[in-house]
Amino acid sequence: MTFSAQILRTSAIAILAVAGMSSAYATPIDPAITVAVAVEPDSLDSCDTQPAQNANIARGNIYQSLTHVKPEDGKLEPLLAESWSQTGDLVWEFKLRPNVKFHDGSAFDAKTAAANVMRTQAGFEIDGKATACLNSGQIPEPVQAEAADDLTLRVTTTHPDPILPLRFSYIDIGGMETQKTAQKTTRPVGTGPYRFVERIQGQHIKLTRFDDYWSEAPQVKDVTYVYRSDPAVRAGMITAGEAQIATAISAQHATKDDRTVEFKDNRIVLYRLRHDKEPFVDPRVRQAVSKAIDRDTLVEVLMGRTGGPWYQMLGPQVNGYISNFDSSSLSFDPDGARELIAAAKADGHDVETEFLIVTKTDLFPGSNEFVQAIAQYLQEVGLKPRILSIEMTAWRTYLRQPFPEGQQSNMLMISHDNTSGDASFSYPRYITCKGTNSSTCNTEVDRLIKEADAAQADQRAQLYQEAAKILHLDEMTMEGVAEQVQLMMLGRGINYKPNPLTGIEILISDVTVTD
Amino acid sequence: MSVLLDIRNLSVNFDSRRGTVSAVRNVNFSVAQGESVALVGASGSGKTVLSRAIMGLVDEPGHVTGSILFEGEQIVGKDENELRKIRGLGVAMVFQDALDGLNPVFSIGSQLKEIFTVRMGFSGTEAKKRAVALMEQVGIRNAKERYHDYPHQFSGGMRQRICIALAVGLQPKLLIADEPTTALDVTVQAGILRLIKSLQAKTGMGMIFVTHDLAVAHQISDRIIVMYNGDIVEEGPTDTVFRSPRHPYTQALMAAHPGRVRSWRDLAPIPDEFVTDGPGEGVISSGPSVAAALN
Amino acid sequence: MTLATEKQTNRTFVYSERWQMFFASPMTVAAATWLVFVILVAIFGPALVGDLANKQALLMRFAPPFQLEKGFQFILGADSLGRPVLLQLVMGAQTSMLIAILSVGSSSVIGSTLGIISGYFGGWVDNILLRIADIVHTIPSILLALVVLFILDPSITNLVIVLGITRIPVYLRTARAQTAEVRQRTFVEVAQAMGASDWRIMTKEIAPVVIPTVRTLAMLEVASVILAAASLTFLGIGLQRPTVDWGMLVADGQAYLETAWFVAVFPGIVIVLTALSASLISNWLRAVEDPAQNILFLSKPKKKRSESK
Amino acid sequence: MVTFLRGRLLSGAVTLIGVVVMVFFLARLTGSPIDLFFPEGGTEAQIRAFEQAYGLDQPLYKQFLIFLGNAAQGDFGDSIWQQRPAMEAALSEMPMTLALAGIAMVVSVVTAVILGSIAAAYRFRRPDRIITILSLIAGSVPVFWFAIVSILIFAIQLQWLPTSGSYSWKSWILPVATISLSPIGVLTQVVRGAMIDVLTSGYVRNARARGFGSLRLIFRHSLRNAALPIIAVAGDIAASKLNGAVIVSVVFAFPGIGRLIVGAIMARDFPVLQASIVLVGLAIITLNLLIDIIYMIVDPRVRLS
Repeated sequence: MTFSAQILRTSAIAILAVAGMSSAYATPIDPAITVAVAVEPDSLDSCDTQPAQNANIARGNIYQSLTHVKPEDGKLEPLLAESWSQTGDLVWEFKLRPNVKFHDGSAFDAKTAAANVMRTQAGFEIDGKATACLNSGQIPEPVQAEAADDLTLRVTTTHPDPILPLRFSYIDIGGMETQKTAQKTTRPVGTGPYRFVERIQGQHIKLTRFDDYWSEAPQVKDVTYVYRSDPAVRAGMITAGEAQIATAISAQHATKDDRTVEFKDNRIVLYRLRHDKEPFVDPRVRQAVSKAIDRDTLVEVLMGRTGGPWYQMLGPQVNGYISNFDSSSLSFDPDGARELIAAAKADGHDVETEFLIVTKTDLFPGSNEFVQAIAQYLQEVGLKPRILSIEMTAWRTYLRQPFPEGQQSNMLMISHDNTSGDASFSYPRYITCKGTNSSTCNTEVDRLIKEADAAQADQRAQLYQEAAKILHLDEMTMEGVAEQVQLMMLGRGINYKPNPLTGIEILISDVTVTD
Repeated sequence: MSVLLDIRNLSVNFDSRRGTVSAVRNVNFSVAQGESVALVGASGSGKTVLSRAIMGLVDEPGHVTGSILFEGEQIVGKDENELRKIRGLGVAMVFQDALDGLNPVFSIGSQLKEIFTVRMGFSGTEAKKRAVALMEQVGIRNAKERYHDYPHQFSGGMRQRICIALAVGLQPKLLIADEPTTALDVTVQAGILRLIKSLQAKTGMGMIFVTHDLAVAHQISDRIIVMYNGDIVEEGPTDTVFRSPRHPYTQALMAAHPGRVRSWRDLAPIPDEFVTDGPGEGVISSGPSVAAALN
Repeated sequence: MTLATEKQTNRTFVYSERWQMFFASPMTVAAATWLVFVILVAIFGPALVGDLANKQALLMRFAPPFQLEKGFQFILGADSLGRPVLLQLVMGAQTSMLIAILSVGSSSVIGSTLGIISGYFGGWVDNILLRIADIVHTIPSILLALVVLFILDPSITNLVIVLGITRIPVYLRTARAQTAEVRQRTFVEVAQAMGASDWRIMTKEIAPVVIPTVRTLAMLEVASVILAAASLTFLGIGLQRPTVDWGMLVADGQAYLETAWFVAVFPGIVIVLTALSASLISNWLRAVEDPAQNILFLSKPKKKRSESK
Repeated sequence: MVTFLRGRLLSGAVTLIGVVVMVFFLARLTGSPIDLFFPEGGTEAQIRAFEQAYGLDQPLYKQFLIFLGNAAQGDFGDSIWQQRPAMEAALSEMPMTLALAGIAMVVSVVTAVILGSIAAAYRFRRPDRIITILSLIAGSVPVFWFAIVSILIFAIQLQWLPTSGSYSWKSWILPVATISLSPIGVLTQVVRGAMIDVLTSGYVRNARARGFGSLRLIFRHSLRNAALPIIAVAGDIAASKLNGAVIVSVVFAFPGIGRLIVGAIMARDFPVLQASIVLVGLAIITLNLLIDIIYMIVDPRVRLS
């Protein structure tokens, strides 16, 4: 009796113990994860976080910026700056968060912040050496930053710039030591929840949790980033359990279960027409181009869950997006397109000139097929396209003004994202007469954008939208084809909700692990 | 004199997809110990195939039927392992392509030494001593210095001497010399013949000397066997055959031979029916590729 | 009279011998048939197929192979844009054959000519040619490809130039090594002693020995050139649609291996078959020209021969 | 021997300089890193600062002279993208490249010698036909296709091997197999051809007539002679593996100088490209020297001429 009772008791304890263990297992302490990304970062310096491959590792994990765009609604929220205000037409003051420590133990203060703003702007010289920072493009007009006191940063701009705080969400703050030299750092020091452990170029980057982080400590302790250029391999690493997060997954490798998650980052597939060259000189031909493309079929078949048909240049969360846009004049109508072309031809336009559809191989997964399909649509209405798929540098020679003398007439494929929510990061460069990436020149558009750049909030949005209407209804040189949806894969037990900013920052502090 | 080699009903055929080609047909002859037999015939007459058959060197797709008794031991049908024991020590062969006969990447000495170490089990130093002696025996001057030289540093005649040395070094009971002088200069030929003759006299080995040159045959042999088109057409003591050739082919050969006449005006052309186009063509029975393959 | 007839027979014999050897090997026959077929398709196919090959039908995307109801052109399935794989293969045949033949042809001729010259003359000629070969060999072909395709255009001609130049050193070194070896053989020495000119010795004595080796190499190179072109496409600097070559079909299709295997597998099979055939023909030619080999080539499969034992 | 080495070193130096000159100018024909560096268009001042930082504002010939001068002192400049000296970047990739190429070559040569010798011994019979067909197929399979398929099968389906990376001995298997595949195909054919030539030669027949066994015939009297063409072709393949193997690097994310070079070309990182090419050039020159020495050991005719 006693004996069997003892057995019962022992087994009960055993069961409890097992249960206890498994519950401890359910939220593992200090888990380590591996993240498979497509491209190795070029630089881990705080002033180089602009391209996605650099940002995805460094932003929000190692480095933080003064301000931050809230992914949910696109509103600006405080980060290393607790508040900010405009104290004059050209002067801004940022009140900085106290008691923030860098990974090297030094304190975050206004001096450090000012040094970062100055170093980020290319051309600033340290010891006679110039830096060339990738983030410099975020501050198109030079600004002067200085420490008003320990925790107050004063910034003076050359022109009125109502979105300076937004721009500062792209200026990542590195430790003072790294700011004293023109050299890019290889041992990044920031204020973020993760500190840099090691980098073996070509192989991996390792981060670990920062114990003196000023805010709540994240669950994941160690992170290893590896680079796998083939999407099949990235997806396979999740399946094989070699990685817990894999980015940039192609539709055909995506699983149907909840291991594959989607997010939109306001990334639009665009085409841009050279309106100064035949066959695109006549706006009717440009309209015909849009009408020739069956976006619905094209996007559904070739992009599947990774895209939706689109008719504008910007995504829905950007203030330049026209919410009630009537796209009927741009939507699929091959007969209409043929009529427009015939009319242009009748007026003496050489609509049969051969033109290039210029694309690059890594525009987005499967983009080559996408472009081939567009070429066929254009052929069917009587245009003469020829595809030119080239690598980045060659592609850039088509993107950038001034265009080389004698460059063939072309339709350039662009994949453009705007994570800031403000059209000033897109329109001035892409659709103004002087824009470096622009083939459009419409004085009305230029005027509206110039006004918008200096305007605030609703008025700013409205002016941008008016410019957009002219672009899409009169100019028709820069049209959207598809809104892109990004896919990523998560390993078993990994919880992560992607957001519109996931494309440029995967915050490991947002990742939780259960099992 | 006891019989060293006895060949009965020997045929060598080559199977190919275009039919069977017979290179040697129902041949019978024998060689006594110490005897020297000349095997005479035009190119492609089957003499080379025949000599290779004796060595057991007829490979696929050729096949040998009949009987070859060497010292009473049947060679036909023996497998490679058993044949290996007879080759070199029992029957040795000197081939006509002297220039391709030595391995270009090993020194002369090491190739000579090898036969003594591998085939006779001598130690390295003993084998080397023998190799040098052998080189001297075949008339290489400064044998010791030249021991370390490579084949390409030797002239054609010297290379053939080494080949002969390699064949006779193991003191075989029967030496088959397959046109050993054809590839060489006329001036060198005589020396090589003299060497073979003297070596044979010294060792008392039997010899089959394959040649198309009647003068050579006359000089070196006790007995002559004439082959034509895979058959033996005439056989007899050398002097007899020379004095009174019976077969028309032999007569034609004789008549065409410059050594037999005093002036070029006496030269008679070989009648058309015996004319062959030289190696590789003409005699369908043995086939051009067969001859080439086996040379 | 006898002589005349016999000579007659001899000549026909030599010709028919090659044919006999050809038909004696079913693999050779199959290889030659395939190559002839591919070349015919390359010449006439594109004209016959016309626009149908590049006609996209998005709704036919990844139509499965071996189903006739959609039309015979879809027997090998449809690719990601609904183009029939079969007809894409036909179009690709022309490009791939052009690239393979032109670049292998030019690089083998130039390379082995230079190699023979280099090996024959030796000395400073040899030195300079080898240095150039070393330089070309050391420069990554992808850099060359990028330069040519960046400055010029990604066209077939330019691809042939890139692939041709980068493969020259291989032939040069091979031909040179063999020439240096052959040079020391007696027949060359004899020819030299007889006062034959360098040109004559190189073309009449050395070339015949070098050519079979070069040809064996060249036939193997057919495969690697098709594959090299494919690799450039894979790395994003190859030909441009609508021009297609087989390598591009494989490269494009490999992204869908898990969902639509046939898009990459059929072009892969065609590449392998063609390369295989080229090499088999090369083996046959080698055997025909080498008497030591042709008897064996012709030999019947081995059987136990009890009668000879 | 001393004259030989001196000659070799001299010609190696000539080759290296030739390669560097070619690469320097070829690379600059492909455009400027500025086009890549500023993602969304930079201002004039920014571009000028960048040009200054990397000496791109000088005329081309001056850039070249500066480069030569610095390179002579061992300074190959700093990488434009990686925050370290260009030579350091190149050197860090070299050991893996050498190891991978070395292992792949050993695997291919050993496999090819075994298969090719069997094929030659059984020439035109069944084992030969099977080996020939298989080796030809091996030489005809697209490398990237094989790489992806082998990952799908062995890493994702069966999960026997890791998909990618270079962390354990297991992650070497697929890259080595992928790199060796085509050399095995080509080399097997070369070995077969060379062995047939040798086995049908007079000296091997003579050796056979001397009563030597088949093992001795193959290993002493044939292999060394057949080795000459094999070494030549294997040497060329090995050289191409030193700057090649790009696809394997890319697909398996396996480190290697090939990938670094392609990355540097694509990113117009000229200093890294130049430094890598110098290293690869040195490796290839050393390899060729080794091959020449092997040649001399194997073939007395080369040695004495």
